[in-house]
Order: sequence, then C-alpha cells, then structure tokens
Amino acid sequence: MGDFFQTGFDQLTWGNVIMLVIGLAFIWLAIKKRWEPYELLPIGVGILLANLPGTGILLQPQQVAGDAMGSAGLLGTFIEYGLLRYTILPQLIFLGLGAMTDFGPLIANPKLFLLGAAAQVGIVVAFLGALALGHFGLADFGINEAAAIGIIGGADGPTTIYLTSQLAPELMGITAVAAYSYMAMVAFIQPPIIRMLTTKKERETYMQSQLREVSHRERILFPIVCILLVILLVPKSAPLVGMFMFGNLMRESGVVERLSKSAANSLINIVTIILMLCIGASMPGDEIMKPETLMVLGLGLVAFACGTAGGVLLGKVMKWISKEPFNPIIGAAGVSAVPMAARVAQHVGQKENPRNFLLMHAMGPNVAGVIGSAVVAGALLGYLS
Amino acid sequence: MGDFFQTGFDQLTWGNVIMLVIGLAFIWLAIKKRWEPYELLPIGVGILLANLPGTGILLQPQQVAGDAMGSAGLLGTFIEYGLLRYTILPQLIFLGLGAMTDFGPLIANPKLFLLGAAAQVGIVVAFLGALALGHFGLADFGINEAAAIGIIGGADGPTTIYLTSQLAPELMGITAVAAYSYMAMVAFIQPPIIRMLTTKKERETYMQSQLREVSHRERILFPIVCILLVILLVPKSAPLVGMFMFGNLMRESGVVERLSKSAANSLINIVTIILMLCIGASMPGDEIMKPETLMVLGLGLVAFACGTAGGVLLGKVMKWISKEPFNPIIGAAGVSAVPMAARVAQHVGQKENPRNFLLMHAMGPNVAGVIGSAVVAGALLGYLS
Amino acid sequence: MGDFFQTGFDQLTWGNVIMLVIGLAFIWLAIKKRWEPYELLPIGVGILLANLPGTGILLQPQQVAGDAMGSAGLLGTFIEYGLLRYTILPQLIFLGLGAMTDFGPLIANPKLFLLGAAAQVGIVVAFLGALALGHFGLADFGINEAAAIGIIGGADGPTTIYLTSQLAPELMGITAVAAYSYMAMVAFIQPPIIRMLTTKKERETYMQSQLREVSHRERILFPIVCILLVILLVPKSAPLVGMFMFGNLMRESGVVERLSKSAANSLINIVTIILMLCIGASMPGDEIMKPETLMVLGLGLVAFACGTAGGVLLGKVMKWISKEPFNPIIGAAGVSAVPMAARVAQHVGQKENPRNFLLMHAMGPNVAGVIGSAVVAGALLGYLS
Amino acid sequence: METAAINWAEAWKVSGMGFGLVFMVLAILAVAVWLIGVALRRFDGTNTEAVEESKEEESPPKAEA
Amino acid sequence: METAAINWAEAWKVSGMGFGLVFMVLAILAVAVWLIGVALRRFDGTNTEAVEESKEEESPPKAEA
Amino acid sequence: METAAINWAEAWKVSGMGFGLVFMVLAILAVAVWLIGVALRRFDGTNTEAVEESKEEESPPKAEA
Ligand code: NA
Ligand code: NA
Ligand code: NA
Repeated sequence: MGDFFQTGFDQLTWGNVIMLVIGLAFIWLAIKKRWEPYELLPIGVGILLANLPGTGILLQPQQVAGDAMGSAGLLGTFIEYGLLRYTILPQLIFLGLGAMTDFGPLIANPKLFLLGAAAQVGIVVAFLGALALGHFGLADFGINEAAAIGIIGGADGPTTIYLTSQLAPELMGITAVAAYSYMAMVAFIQPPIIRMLTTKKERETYMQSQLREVSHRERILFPIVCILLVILLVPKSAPLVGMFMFGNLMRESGVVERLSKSAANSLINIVTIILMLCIGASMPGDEIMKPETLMVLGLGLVAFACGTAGGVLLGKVMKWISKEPFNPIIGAAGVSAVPMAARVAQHVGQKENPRNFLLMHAMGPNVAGVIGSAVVAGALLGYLS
Repeated sequence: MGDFFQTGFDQLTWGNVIMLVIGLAFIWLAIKKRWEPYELLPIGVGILLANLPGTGILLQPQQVAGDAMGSAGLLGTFIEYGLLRYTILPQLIFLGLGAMTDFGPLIANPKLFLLGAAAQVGIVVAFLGALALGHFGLADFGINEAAAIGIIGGADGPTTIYLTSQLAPELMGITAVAAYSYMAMVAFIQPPIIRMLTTKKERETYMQSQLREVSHRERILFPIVCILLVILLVPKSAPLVGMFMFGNLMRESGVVERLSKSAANSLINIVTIILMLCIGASMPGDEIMKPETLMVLGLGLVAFACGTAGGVLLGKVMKWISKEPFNPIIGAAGVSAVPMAARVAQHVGQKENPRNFLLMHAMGPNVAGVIGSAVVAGALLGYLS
Repeated sequence: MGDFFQTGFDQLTWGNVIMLVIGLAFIWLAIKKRWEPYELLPIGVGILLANLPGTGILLQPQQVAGDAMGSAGLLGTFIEYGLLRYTILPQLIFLGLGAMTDFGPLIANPKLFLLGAAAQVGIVVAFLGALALGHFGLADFGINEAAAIGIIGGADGPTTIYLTSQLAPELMGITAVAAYSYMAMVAFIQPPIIRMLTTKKERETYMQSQLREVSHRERILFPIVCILLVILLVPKSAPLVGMFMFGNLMRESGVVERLSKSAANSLINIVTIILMLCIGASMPGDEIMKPETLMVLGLGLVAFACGTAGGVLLGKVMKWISKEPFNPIIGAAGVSAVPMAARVAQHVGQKENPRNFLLMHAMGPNVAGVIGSAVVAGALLGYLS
Repeated sequence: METAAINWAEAWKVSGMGFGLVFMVLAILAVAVWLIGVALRRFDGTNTEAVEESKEEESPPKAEA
Repeated sequence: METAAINWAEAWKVSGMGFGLVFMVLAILAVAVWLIGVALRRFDGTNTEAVEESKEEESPPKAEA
Repeated sequence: METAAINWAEAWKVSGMGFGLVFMVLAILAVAVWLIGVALRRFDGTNTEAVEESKEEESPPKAEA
C-alpha cells in the first residue's frame, strides 16, 4: 500500500517534462495552426497521458496477465490489441479512407499512376540513409528500422503506422508523428523543392482545365482491379490495399450507402480517436529522448524532400514526352499527403499562372501515391518479416 | 527471408481461381442485380481477400500465439474473436435488427405466429435430408453439420451464422452465403411453390385492408413478454432472442431514442461490414471445392422450398378454419427472409387480384418466422452442444 | 446431451424470480417514469437476461478457455474484457461525457469548485459507515468494498463502475444501480435536506442572472490544465479525468468536430448499450439476495444525503463570506448527478423566489462534482490497489 | 465432419420435438400477446378494432380507383 | 468480501486525507482557472464581465413578467 | 534496435527491387485502368472524352474572368 499523497511529481523525469511540452506544442499546432488537427490533437493528448507518471494507463494486458488484481490500462490495451498484435486500427482507418476517396482523376488519366510511383523514391533514399547512419556508427538502425523510417516518406499515416508496428514497434510513435507532422508541413517543404527543380516556364504550363467524365462502371471496376492485381503481385499489401479498395468499392457501388457512410464517419472517427491517442502514448519521454529520434525526424524530412523531387523529375520527363501541355508541378503530389500535397501543387501553379487550375490533375498522383506506398510497405513486409 | 518478387501467382490454386470468380459474381449480383447488397457485396470482397494467396489476412490469433514476430490478420482476428470464440458479431446484428423491426402486424393478429412456426418445417426436412445423404454414403455430415445445414431454411442470416459457428464452424461461410443468396432469390423460389399448392381462388382471396391499431403499451410489452417466455422455454435462444427483443424494446419504449438509433445505424452498419467480410473470408477455395458444398446448397434450397410449402399449407388450414377471408399466400412469408418474402406474397397476391394488399398481413408471419428460427436454433444448440 | 425440453423453469431460483421482478420494475421506471432511461432500461434488460437460467450468456472467456466446444457468452465476454480486465467501457463513456459537457459556468466562477469538493463528504461518510457495519458484525465489508460503496455518493455512474470493477468486482452491479437509481431520485432525496439545512431567506437569495462570458481560449485551456494538474496530483485518476478532459478538449477546440460528435453520439451510445447491459447482468439473483445488498443501498442513500448536506453547508459558509448575493441551494448540485441535481437546485430556488434562476449557477458545482469524485476515486485506487 | 452411423431414432426425435417445440412456443406467444391485447383494450376502454374496421370499408374502393 | 478486523486508524486516515485531497486539488484548479481567466482578459484587454453585468440588469424584469 | 553489420548488397537489392516493383505494379494498374476505360467506352458507344473537351474549351475563359 502506497502513501496517500503519492503524486506524480517525484517520478517525473526530464524526458517526461520535455515530452509534456512537445505534447502541448502539438495541441497548440492542431488548434491554432490547424495542422492536421484530427491527428495531432489526440496525439498531443496521448503524449500528455503517457508522460504523466504513475497513471497505469499504459499497462499492457500481457504485463498484468499473471496478476489477479491488476487491470490493464485503456491505452495499453488498445496499443497491444489494436496495434501490435492484431493491427486492427490502421486497417480500419484505411477502410474509412477508401470510402472517402475519389479516384476519378486517376481513372481519367491513368498515366498519372507513374508519378505516384516515382515519389516513392523518398522511401528508398531514407531507407538507405538510415542504414548509412548505422554504417558510420551514428545509430544502430537495423534493416527493419530502416524500412520503418523510410516509409515516413510514403506520407500516409496508416501505412506508416502499420509497417512500423510490424517491423519496428519501438519506433511506432515517432515515425507516425513524423509522417503526420511533415504532411501538415508540405506547404513549407515542397514549394522550394518544386521551384529548384523546374523552370518558371515549366511551372506556368497551362493544363486543360477539365478531366474527362469517368463512368460509374469504371469507378466500380477500379477498386476491384486494384484488389486483384495489387494483391496478386504484392500479397502482403492486402491489409492496406484490400481495406482501402473495399472501402472505395462500397462508396462507388452506390448500393450500400449506409455501410459506406458509417465507414467514412462513425467508424473512422472512433478509430481515429483511439489510434491517435495510442500513437501519442507510444512516446514516453525516456524512450524518445535519444539522438536516434532526431535522426528519424531528419531522415523523414529527407524522405519527403526526395519523394517530392522524384515526382517532379518524372513530371519533367512526362512533360517532355507528352503531346499535350503537361505541368511537372503535379508530380510533387505523388508523395500522397492527401489532399495537402495536391493543394500545394494548385497554389504553386496558380502563383505562376493565374489561369492554372492544377488541383484536379494533382489529385491523380496524390491518390496514386497512397497505393504506391502501400505497395512498397507490402513488399518490405513480405521480404523482411 | 523470402524472395522480393514472391507474388501470389504461383500459390494460386484452381480452387482459389474458381472462388475469385464466385466472389466477383457476388459483387456483380450485389451491384447490378441489387441482390442483398448489404451482405453480398462485403461477402464477395471477403471471398476475394481469402482467395488471394500469401496475404496473411486470415491468420488467427491462436495460430500466431507463440510467435513473437507474428501478428494476426484483420479477418483472422475478427473470425476468431467475433465469430468462433465469442460470437459477438451476429448477436450485435440481431440487436440492430430488433431496433429496426416493427412487430405491429404480428401484435394486431397474433394467430399469424403459427405461420411463422409452420415454415420452420424446412429446417427439419433439410436436417433429415443431410443425415440421409450421410446414410447413403454421399456425404459425411454428422448431426451437428445437419443442424447447421437445416438452419439455412430459417432464412435469417445472423441465426444461420450463429448456429453454424457453434455447431459446425467449418461450414460457416457456405451456410451463411446459402442463406443470404436464397433470401435474395425468394422472388424466384417461392411463387411457383405458392401456385402449385393453392388454387387461383385461394390466391384471389381479399383480406381486409387494414389491421387494427396497436397501442404503444402493447408494443412495449411484446418484446418483454418474448424475452421472458421464449428464454424460459428455450434458454439457449437467449443470445438471439434476447438481443433481438432488447433492440426492439429500445425502439418501442421511445425513451432511449439515441440508443436505438445508434443500434439501428452506426452499430449494425459497422458490424455488418466486419461480419460479412468474415463470412466471405470463411470460404477459401480448397475447403469449398468439395461435393459437400453443392449438397449444402441443394439442401438449403430444399429447406427454403419446404419452408414455403409449410407456411402455405398451414395457411390453407387457417383459411378453412377462419371466419374472416384469409389468403393462404401470406403463409409463405413465414420463412422470414424479411422483408423480401412478405413482398413476394404482396406481388403474387396482387397479380391474382389487383384489390389485394397483402404486405401488412404478410409482415406478421414474416417477423414471426425470425422468432421461430431463433427458437429452433436455441433448441438445437441446447440439445447438441 | 441434454433433454430436448430442458426449459429454464426448473432451474429458476427464488432469487431469480425476485430479480426478474426488479428488472421489470427498472424497465417500468425507465419507460413510465423516465428515470434515467438511458441507463435503467438496458440495466433492466440485463437483469432479466442474467436471471433467466441456462442461457450461457454470462459465461466468461476465462471460464471456457480450456474447453474446445465452449464459446463465451456475449455479456460474459463484455464483462470480462470491457469491465474487469481492461475497464475500457467506463472510460469510453467518460470520453463521450467530456465531449458533451459545458464547463463554462465553472470557468466563469471557479470558486464553485469548492462546492464540488464539499459534496464528496458523502463518499467519506458512507465509507466509514460501511466499515462500521463490519465493526458491529452486521456485514463483512473490507476496506475495498467500503470504498466501492462510498463512491456511490459520487453520484457519477462511470466513476462508480470503474472504481467498483477495480476494487470490489462482486459489488459491481449493485453499486452502479444504486448510483443511477439515486441519481434518478435526486428530486426526492435533495429538497428535504436542502430545506432542513437552510432558512427560507437563504433559499430566496437572488443571484445575478447571468454569468460572465467565457472566452474560447479559457474553454480550451481548462481541460488541458485539468489533465496536467489533476493527473500530476492524483495519478490514478487519469483513466477517468484524462478521458473526460480529452473529450472536452475535442469539443472546445472546435477543430475536430467529426471526432467530438462521434464521441458524443455513436461511440457513447454503443458503449452505453453494452455497458448498461453488463451492469444489469452483474446482478444474478443468488448473489444479490443478501442482507449486504440492502446495506449497500442504505449506505448509498446516506452518501447522497450527506453529499447534499456537505454541499449546502459549504454553500452557507460561502454565502456568509461572499460579498455578492449567494444562494446556498446550489451547493447541493455539487454531488454531480449531472444535470438532475442542478435542476433540483433550480426548482427549489424558483419555488421560494420566482425571480430566481439558479440553473446556470448550479451547473458549476455540478460539473465540479464530477471532477471531485474522479479525484477521490483516483486517490482511493492509488492507496488501495 | 466425422463420418458416423446415423442414429435415426435420435434424428427423428430431434426433428419432431424441434418442430413441435417451435409450434408450442409460438402458440404460447400468440395466446400471451392476444391476452395482453384484450386486457389492455378492456382496461383502457378503447376498442380500436371497431374503429379500424369502419375505416377499412371506405378505403378499398379508393385503392381500386 | 473477506472479514477483517477494521483498522480504524487507517480508515480515518483514508477518509480525512481523501477528503482533504479533493479539497486541495479542486482549490488548486479553482485558483489556476481563475488566474488563467484574469491573465487572458488582461492580455486581450477585454472585460467581458462588465458587459455581462450590464446585460443582466435588464433581463430579470423580463423573466418576471 | 540491435547493431548489425549492414549488408549493403541486400540493402541495394531491397531498394532497387522495391522501387522497381512499385513502378511495375502501378504501371500495370495504369495500363489495366486505361484498357478498361477504352473498352467500356467502345462497348457503350459513348465518347465522353470528346464531350468533355468541347466543354473544356468554353470554361477556361470564364475561370479567368
Ligand atoms: Na504515399
Ligand atoms: Na426464420
Ligand atoms: Na460526483
């Protein structure tokens, strides 16, 4: 039996204090700056709850299994069952995202798929970079950790969370937070890279302002074809691609409106609350306050930058090949970070040429990038696990 | 460590290929023909996901329990915990269905309960038929499998799923799919049987077009009386009848509107998505591509047909006894398949006599049939488990 | 294999019969008297389901763990995983309550916090009373049971459920039902106590009819400050206070409207259905039909009465100190029982002086009482577990 | 699915008793619901059935038109 | 529920300290919330309290009418 | 995070093949989606593209205005 006035103050470490400040900073960014509030607000609260000592809220079921009195904590339970052992939560998020995604722009112009592939080069660069840091003795990232760090460059929250939970659970909080933070920051990260790699004339290129209309049938066949082809080619991408495309099929079929609305509303909202709390709670100060954390953040930024560059450079190639006018800016949207990266392309394009309306064009590579990262994650998982 | 290009193609069996075609057929039927889309669309996707090899999505927690690296798959987890070990999902569906069901027509005319009992004869016939196939060495269905096959004739999805998961889990996918498919096909199955067993004059019988008004109090007392009497008489029907009537009590009480709306909307929708995916995923090609599967399907059809006949024949008896005009067609609705079988009665009746409006009358046996099958399922479960 | 006609009648005990009557009484109170219908209706049904014999619906996973055939029951599963081992359900309720709570009146007048503290004296009195009953040999409540009984006086359902599940699971049903019942009865319990402890002149006191406007920033900072201070001071209150304030932060932030709406609607509704069924199902006749149950109910009533008295008495002190007119009636709302106790204060106040509009003033101590009980629960849990 | 010699006596018993049971239970429910309806209408002094039937005589012609 | 000789010293300690603790914690919260309110209003230069009070003087007579 | 001598051959293989794979898969999808689009439009006898392009010629000036 403890003392009655056993407050948390004496157990508070410096790591906790710094993380509490960081948690408050995320809450501030979410509310004041509207940086990805749906993710960063609950992540911020999760960080607070994980760094206030003595709560027991992080106790995992396996830690209390033999203990008759002990109950597992709410966040420990969700982390163990929803993330580590069954990875249910990120897959349900993907289900809801599928039910919210419009693949029309990609179906109308399927060659934009390639931009979504090119932008995945950021994953590769960060992966090799993480290994190189190990090579030079600066960090001890193994190949699994390198893969989890690389996937930050996929710029998709649930993909990052899923792969990290499978390959490097000790990095879970930090890779997810890096992904969401940089996604919130694409408006700062991408424009300089786009400008560096393109001429003003390229950025001014006016693309035809409307895409062809996509028929109901094409929209229905799209998720089915993706399920069949992608999962046959990369089986381990099924948990992500399967759920994503199932959600989209529910949406586009038009015959199960109640289901697709629930998937895109109550289900994804409830899961988001729980998952993001868990992500925040995966960052206890003493595990985060390490030089490796800064390296992960640095490599994540490199990944975003290289992914942007990869998309833009392939965009330049496509402009060169294409018969119609083609603006390479939209390649930057291939990193995904839906829909922020597409909006960045829109803004940068319109700044150079007010006639430009690139948003719809950029949505193609933008959603292709989601599929692209899920493919890379599936390939890495198939090879490494 | 596997090879990087380990696609699923080489592991694809003929069973998988056939099941993929069947999965696509269900998706097509759901979207194009609107055959029970809320069930057949996710079932179709579940079939696809289960028959694309190497995904790991079906790995059950118990299969990876000792494995430090291994995570269970989404569908494997839901199948094990939501269906086999805790059977949570079908019971939650029943909760939502109860909150959506109007027992008014049955309360107004309680003798229609008997039609809901008579139609359960289909269960008995298919049960005996399954055992007979065993007797003649055509299949090796034991008494548990025979019960699970028989319950297809109950024409209620969650009842079929619940009983099969308890008595013959290896048949789970196929009995559920048979039940939902034949429910979608009642418009083809029932009319010829109705016509065969009734004279034109019987089918033309005009029934008074309005039922007496049912008071708020009767509606509230109905689910309470059902809970008390049915569960006292058949204790093992509690998981089905208890949840069904609890949902209905929330609806009719009028004092917990938020709860009954959530049960009938977000809860049932979310559970339907997950449960139907699991049902589809319970049909891996290599377990389904057996002659027994065709026998199950055949027996299920027999069950639907005999249930229809049972209801109609008792309808004829009731017409003979009844002082008021009574149309035996409505007996066919006793199989349940809510609300399709009631609509079939309406269409067949109106075809013979345009004045006829049998829908409300047919809703009585229709909902009685739900209680009837749950009673049979509870009795079988009490005896066999 | 059992007999086919094995009904539940022969296993029905007198305890079951009495509990069935009590279950029906709760359903009647919920529907006819609108006594806390969102809790008492499902609790009543849960009591019915738990006291109809032979259903297996209460079988807990651990009871069937080694049994290949056995499946756990729906309510047994939710009780074990949602309440006893992981205590997920009451915490999710708190999340939703937080998203529904307006702390404005408390922020506008923070000295009302003290009334929410004073009303917790009921917990202390009932705690000591329970131990005294043990002292005189009338019951064998240990210190854990006494704490669970005392917390009834907190007049908050989820706090009572949470603490009881952790300290005295065998009392879970009865303390929760006592809390919800007395909450429904505050309109009968509180007014005589208020009148006994105050003069007519005190009760007539007119308080300024409007509170100062509370800024958006204050509303956002409030839950953050509560999380940090309360959890640092009383770490074990985190599961309750953390979730409550997280829900409130989502609400007040204004940037995650979808999340806060889902928390305050579909999530809390679904969890309420399940949790209240479980609470009702925690009252099997043979465990409830004991003299201790009546003592728990008696002590709970004492706790409500003493809490009311504590709030009113501190209200009198505050009236004496305060420069502005202050009506001590609002102290009674400090027990929480949100929002009924605040309405009681309003009614009692308006009866004495028709100009009085105490509702907004009473909401301050009312919500402060929620925090107060959670603090006491956290302190007890920290000391006793 | 293990092969087993079918116990037809048991099979017929399960069939017959199962079908009998569902008839019995639903018949009991029918009687209970009917009694409740009668009791409530007598208690409340309302006879909604008569009201409904008078309505009914008017409506069918409209449905035909 | 195991019978145990009640340790009254402990019981009083738990009671007193528990009740003291809740007062202390809520008092700290009250002070914190009050300070934040004062700080924010000073910082923003708004004095909503005065505005509200003037409103208040008008409304009660209406409520009485 | 266990320290391990990095197998650079493997690292480059994973990198190259991973990046190649995502290009291949998305290229296959692009071709499949394009073929489906062409097939459906030929099958249905509709040429929505032409319709859209004629629309398009009108709209940009409006957007500029
Ligand atoms: Na991506
Ligand atoms: Na049925
Ligand atoms: Na309270």
